[in-house]
Amino acid sequence: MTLEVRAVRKAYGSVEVLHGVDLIGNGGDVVAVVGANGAGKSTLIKILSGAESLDSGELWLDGQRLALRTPHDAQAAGIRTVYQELTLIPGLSVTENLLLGRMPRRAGLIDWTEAHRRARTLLDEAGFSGIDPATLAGDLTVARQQMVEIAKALASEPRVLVLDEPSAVLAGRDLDALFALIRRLQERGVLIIYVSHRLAEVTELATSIVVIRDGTVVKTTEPARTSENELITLMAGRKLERIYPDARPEPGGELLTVRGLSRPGEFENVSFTLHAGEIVGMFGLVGAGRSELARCLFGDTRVASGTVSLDGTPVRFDHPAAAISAGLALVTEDRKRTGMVASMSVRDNIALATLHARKRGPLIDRRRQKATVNEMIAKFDIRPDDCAALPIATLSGGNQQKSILAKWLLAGPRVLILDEPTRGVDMATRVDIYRTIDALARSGHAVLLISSDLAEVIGATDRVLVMRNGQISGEIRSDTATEDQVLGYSIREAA
Amino acid sequence: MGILVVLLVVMVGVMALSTDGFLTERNLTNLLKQMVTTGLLAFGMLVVILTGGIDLSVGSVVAFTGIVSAGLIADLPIPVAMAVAIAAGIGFGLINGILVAGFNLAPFVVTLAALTTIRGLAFVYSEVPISPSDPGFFSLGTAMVGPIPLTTVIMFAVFIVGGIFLSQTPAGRAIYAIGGNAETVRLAGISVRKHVVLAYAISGACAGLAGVILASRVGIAQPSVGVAFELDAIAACVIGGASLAGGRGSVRAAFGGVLVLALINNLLNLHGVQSYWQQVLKGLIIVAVILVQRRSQRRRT
Amino acid sequence: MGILVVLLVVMVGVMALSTDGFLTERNLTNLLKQMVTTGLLAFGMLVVILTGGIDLSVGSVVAFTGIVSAGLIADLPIPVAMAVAIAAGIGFGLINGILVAGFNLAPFVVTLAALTTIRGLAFVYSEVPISPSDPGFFSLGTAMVGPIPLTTVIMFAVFIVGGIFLSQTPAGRAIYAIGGNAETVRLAGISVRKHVVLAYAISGACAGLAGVILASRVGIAQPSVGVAFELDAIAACVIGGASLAGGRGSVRAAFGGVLVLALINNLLNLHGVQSYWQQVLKGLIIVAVILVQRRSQRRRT
Amino acid sequence: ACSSDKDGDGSGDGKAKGRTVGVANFTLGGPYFNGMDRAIKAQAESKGVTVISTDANGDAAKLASNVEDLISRKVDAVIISGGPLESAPAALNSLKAAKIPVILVDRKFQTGEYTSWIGPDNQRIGVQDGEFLAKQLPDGGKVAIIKGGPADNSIGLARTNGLKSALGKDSKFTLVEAPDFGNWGSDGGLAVMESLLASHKDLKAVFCENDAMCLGAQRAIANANLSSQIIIAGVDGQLEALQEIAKGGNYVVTGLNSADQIGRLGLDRAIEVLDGKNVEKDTVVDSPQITKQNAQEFIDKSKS
Ligand SMILES: Nc1ncnc2c1ncn2[C@@H]1O[C@H](COP(=O)(O)OP(=O)(O)OP(=O)(O)O)[C@@H](O)[C@H]1O
Ligand SMILES: Nc1ncnc2c1ncn2[C@@H]1O[C@H](COP(=O)(O)OP(=O)(O)OP(=O)(O)O)[C@@H](O)[C@H]1O
Ligand SMILES: [Mg+2]
Ligand SMILES: [Mg+2]
Repeated sequence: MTLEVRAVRKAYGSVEVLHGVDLIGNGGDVVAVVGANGAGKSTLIKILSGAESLDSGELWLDGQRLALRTPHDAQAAGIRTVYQELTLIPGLSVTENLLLGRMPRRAGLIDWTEAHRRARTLLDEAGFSGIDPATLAGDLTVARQQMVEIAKALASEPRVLVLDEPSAVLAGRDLDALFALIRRLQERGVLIIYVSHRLAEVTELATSIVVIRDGTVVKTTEPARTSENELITLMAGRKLERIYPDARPEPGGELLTVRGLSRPGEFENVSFTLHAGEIVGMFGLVGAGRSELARCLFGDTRVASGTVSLDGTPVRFDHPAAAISAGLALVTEDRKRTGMVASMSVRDNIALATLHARKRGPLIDRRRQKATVNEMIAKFDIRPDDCAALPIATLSGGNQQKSILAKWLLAGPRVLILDEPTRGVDMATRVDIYRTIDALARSGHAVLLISSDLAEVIGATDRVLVMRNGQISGEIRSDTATEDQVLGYSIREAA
Repeated sequence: MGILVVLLVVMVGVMALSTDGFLTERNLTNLLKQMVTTGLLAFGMLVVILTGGIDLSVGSVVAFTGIVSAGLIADLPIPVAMAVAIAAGIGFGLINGILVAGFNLAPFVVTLAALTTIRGLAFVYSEVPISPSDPGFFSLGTAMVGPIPLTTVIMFAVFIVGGIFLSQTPAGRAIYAIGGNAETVRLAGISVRKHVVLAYAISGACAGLAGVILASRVGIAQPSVGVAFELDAIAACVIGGASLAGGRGSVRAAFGGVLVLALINNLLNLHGVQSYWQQVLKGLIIVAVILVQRRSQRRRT
Repeated sequence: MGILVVLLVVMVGVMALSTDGFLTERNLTNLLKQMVTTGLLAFGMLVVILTGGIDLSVGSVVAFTGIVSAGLIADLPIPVAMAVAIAAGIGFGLINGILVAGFNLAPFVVTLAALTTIRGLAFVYSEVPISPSDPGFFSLGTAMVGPIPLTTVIMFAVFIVGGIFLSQTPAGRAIYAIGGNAETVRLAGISVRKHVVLAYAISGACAGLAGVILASRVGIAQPSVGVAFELDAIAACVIGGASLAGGRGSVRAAFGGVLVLALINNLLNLHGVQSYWQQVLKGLIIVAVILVQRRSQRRRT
Repeated sequence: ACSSDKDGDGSGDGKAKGRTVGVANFTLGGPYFNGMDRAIKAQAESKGVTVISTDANGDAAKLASNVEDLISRKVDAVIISGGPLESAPAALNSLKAAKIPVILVDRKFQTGEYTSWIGPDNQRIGVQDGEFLAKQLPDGGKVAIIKGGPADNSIGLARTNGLKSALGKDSKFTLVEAPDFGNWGSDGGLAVMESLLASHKDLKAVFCENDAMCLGAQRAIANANLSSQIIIAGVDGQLEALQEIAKGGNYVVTGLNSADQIGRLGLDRAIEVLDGKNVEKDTVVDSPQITKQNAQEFIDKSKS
């Protein structure tokens, strides 16, 4: 079985985002598609899945020309897609989500027993046995929702499985389960098209790698014949000298001190300190309680017990506004739900946390606001560079993330909490983000970098805290830490 | 759902204790009769609300189908006349649905326009009330099945069949799913358009049935009937916990909402509360009901 | 927005050519006067819709504030009586807002309950219409500023100040953002609750002002006035492209919507279309307008 | 569009032709007001007068603006069918400023200047009904009242007050006012009657502020098998009510408030005014009592 993409072009309005893309893959292959944010990966995938039409070019599957007008056509041809954005229906059970449109019937009515049994089988086959098919999809964690998405795609026994950044919300054992699944599918002769920003897993999984830059394939290669560095250079179109910044000078005094902080059911007895000029990483498996801790520090949830002090003075934030005015900022992990206002422009989003900062009388000084925002757009290299007036929803994921970061930097925080800030962000942009927080740290800010990316949580920080089951299970200096050590703290059984 | 049952029990208790009229057979029969229109409209409304839409036109459809059914029996056998009228209701629903789903227009405005247009059409059909002389026309509205009015039996049947439809058939589940995430449903190869149109057609059918029943019950069909009926229907759904954003709501709870509204009216009437104070209290009680409900929901999560 | 201007120009063209009455000074003055109530309500409604809410109570607030202002001038100086009435409108808005934002209740049901309660209160205040004897009460509604009615000037002022508020002040931007994604706004340190309450208060204020102006213009205050006014206000916003999901809509376009509705009425009246046919046509024209608008939107994206 | 060149049936006055009369209806959402509008049009057609009719949908402000639209269209006279409106100062003021004569039909405004009024005496109809009920029920008993609403509807108030003045002084009678309104429609009358019967099983009679509500109430009574116990009195002379009365059942009386008659007289009055004739300012139209004895006569009349 062979899938061929030939010279595919696609434009949104007057802007062409794919300029003739070619791709080829056979059954049992894992074709990795890599590229910077906005390169056109998701667009290509939407064309393969029939969700978007192509402007010109051809798709061939097994010597047959495909005309995909609807997702249904693609599915009929055996192509299934797991999208970057979660698409489950929160109010329906996992079973219904898995079997949507194909629920078993008896006498016209749905046969629930059979349906749950089929769902169970699907989940088991996919290696996600931990999920109860009767729960509502909306009650699952994001990671588990992602697993359901994958199991759902498998339900129709596809010949081609397209995965758009499936690992972005997975970590640890869940990630292992995904890789094992991909290998099994490979053995069954399924062609897998795999989009990811995590180059380590790309080189581990892929049989071939397609690098896209600005809507054009710049190279098709194999893991054995390339290196992460070469891929990064190809994607960025320039050589990235170093990914992580140089070591920073010794940090200054205590800025944020957390002592014995608890919220029952979320985290327990958490103590740590952030110093001025320091970047502290925080690693943990999904569900370890890092995000909950971050929200609590930010005043979004109440402290049950324990203390937080800023500059040695105890503080208690009842709502985010209090935390912000004390100099905290929080970049949340869920961009879509808590990071941006999709209906508004990039400019409005960037200015959102500082609406009162630039005023003339009671009115916003729009000229100054515009100038400030444009400065941030330039500083963060948010693309397209004239995006200020565009709805933020039309930007690629990475550029959205940069806009959110820009929003918080405008607020001038002293303590910056970043929850998975590089999820779905390409390497060049990551480097920008690392540089930015490095510069902040050097000017006396403290940064808490929550991440599930082992390399980054060690490489970009001074110290790493590890959380497991709601508790701090270890702390290591970054310059001596190894990935195994950090991972070890995160999964080791409690002593 | 649980709290709604508690609320209903409390209300019934209060009423039984505070008035002697409540537990009489006649009053209970009235209660059963009077909730039929709101009940039928509420079921249709629920289906539309589940898709994330709204149907403001139901009151006008009630008027139109009522007067048409009464008018047509001059020329057609009664069941045929009634069927034609209900078919007209379905037709209006189809048009609403096609405008909403096929042309991607906002349901609020489409059905608001339909409210205006269909009301006008009811008057165009007949400016004056029509009072059929054939007493057969009234039997639908007045027949009893044992101690229970036939119309109430019909309403229960609609709720039961409708409940099964929504919870146990592929189309019903699709309607729920569309309100949750229409895009996903489309990607699953299910036609969103078809199901949204179906939802509005069901609402139109319910409104048509309600219109025919009302005309038959009252014995005279008026083109001016049914103003603001949509508000009670929507209120019943929301009191029953349906979300106007779509995807959430249950038939049983919507029926609970219908009961709550009927009980409020009955309570105020039996206590002889003056009409405008009834309005004041009705609004306050509705707020109290949804407050209690919200509290209990929050405690659960 | 662009297409709305085109539509308006076409409508005006059609009217100017098809009737001789349209371009007379009297008719244009009428048009200016007639859109004041819908205009004021539509602005307040827009603010609420932007937050993702809806305010069904405006018609009842119009009735309440109108009758209270007419009643109070027996004891208070006219401007004070009017100010008290408008303050009552703001008060109702505050209560709506607190129930919606503070207690997290569905705006549709809260304001539906308010619609009922406030209507009742208007009748409690006075069962019968109040016709103030002091002619000073009428001056607000009848005064002219050059060729333009004072009430129209007030409406324009509300739109201009309101437009600046929404687009140029932190609170206005926050209201837009809340409709887009309230969670993000909250995490940006902005009080969602405060701004939602503010939005309903603004709607209450606009409805209060509209009620006082209407009583003064008609010369008599009735507790039964204003039924279904909310529908026209909402229709104007949606015709102007506002999304009932919140976050999208503009003051200028909402004003365009008000104009479209006023022109439709004027057109049908000047052509002497029969009342019921007016309703039929009004609904059809509204659908046509939003269809044209939707088409042009789709072409743009 | 209804004026034509051919001579009318002889009643057409030469000068009336080419004239335009505007009709400002407060509402057309009820058979009575509807009938009024149709009567005016029918009469106008026979007189060769053009009519422009508007409907304010029950909104006083819309009535004012409709009147303004009529003035824009240069009508010669305006007939206002004000429904339950107490007054319409704005509309009357604009008409006065435009020097256009105003004929009020059915509803007499409390304030403001009008040229002429033609309408019924609503209080009187209530009294008539009350007196008839008193005769039918020599032993007295419980009499229910179903009001149309809302509370500021003074037409209904006048009718109910008339009934109360006839029955209230007699201690044999107990009056029960239904707590909620029937909204002037048969469906409302039915629901209100059902509620009434739940708490008052011993009613002897029911009075409704109009016939439409009585028709609904009659059905509720029939459903409760109380037709032999409760008699019904209405107002208006709606055709369906007349037919019921003629049948000799429990619908015993109504007072004619003929929209047809008043509407036709209203148009005639407008023509007289335009012809410069001296007209009576206020004309009360008789409201004959309609019972089983004379119902057929009125049915025939309304069908002709
Ligand atoms: N619906 C749309 N309308 C307009 N432009 C769009 C639309 N969808 C995507 N784009 C643009 O097309 C380009 C490619 O986007 P795409 O989502 O394919 O990038 P990507 O490679 O998947 O990026 P990421 O790694 O951030 O997910 C971007 O510039 C994006 O802004
Ligand atoms: N029951 C739930 N309902 C809705 N959202 C949930 C639920 N559980 C988790 N989430 C959300 O899913 C996301 C990921 O879940 P979770 O908190 O378990 O993992 P995580 O945040 O990656 O782990 P950590 O707590 O270590 O940061 C978070 O945004 C969380 O708020
Ligand atoms: Mg992408
Ligand atoms: Mg997390």
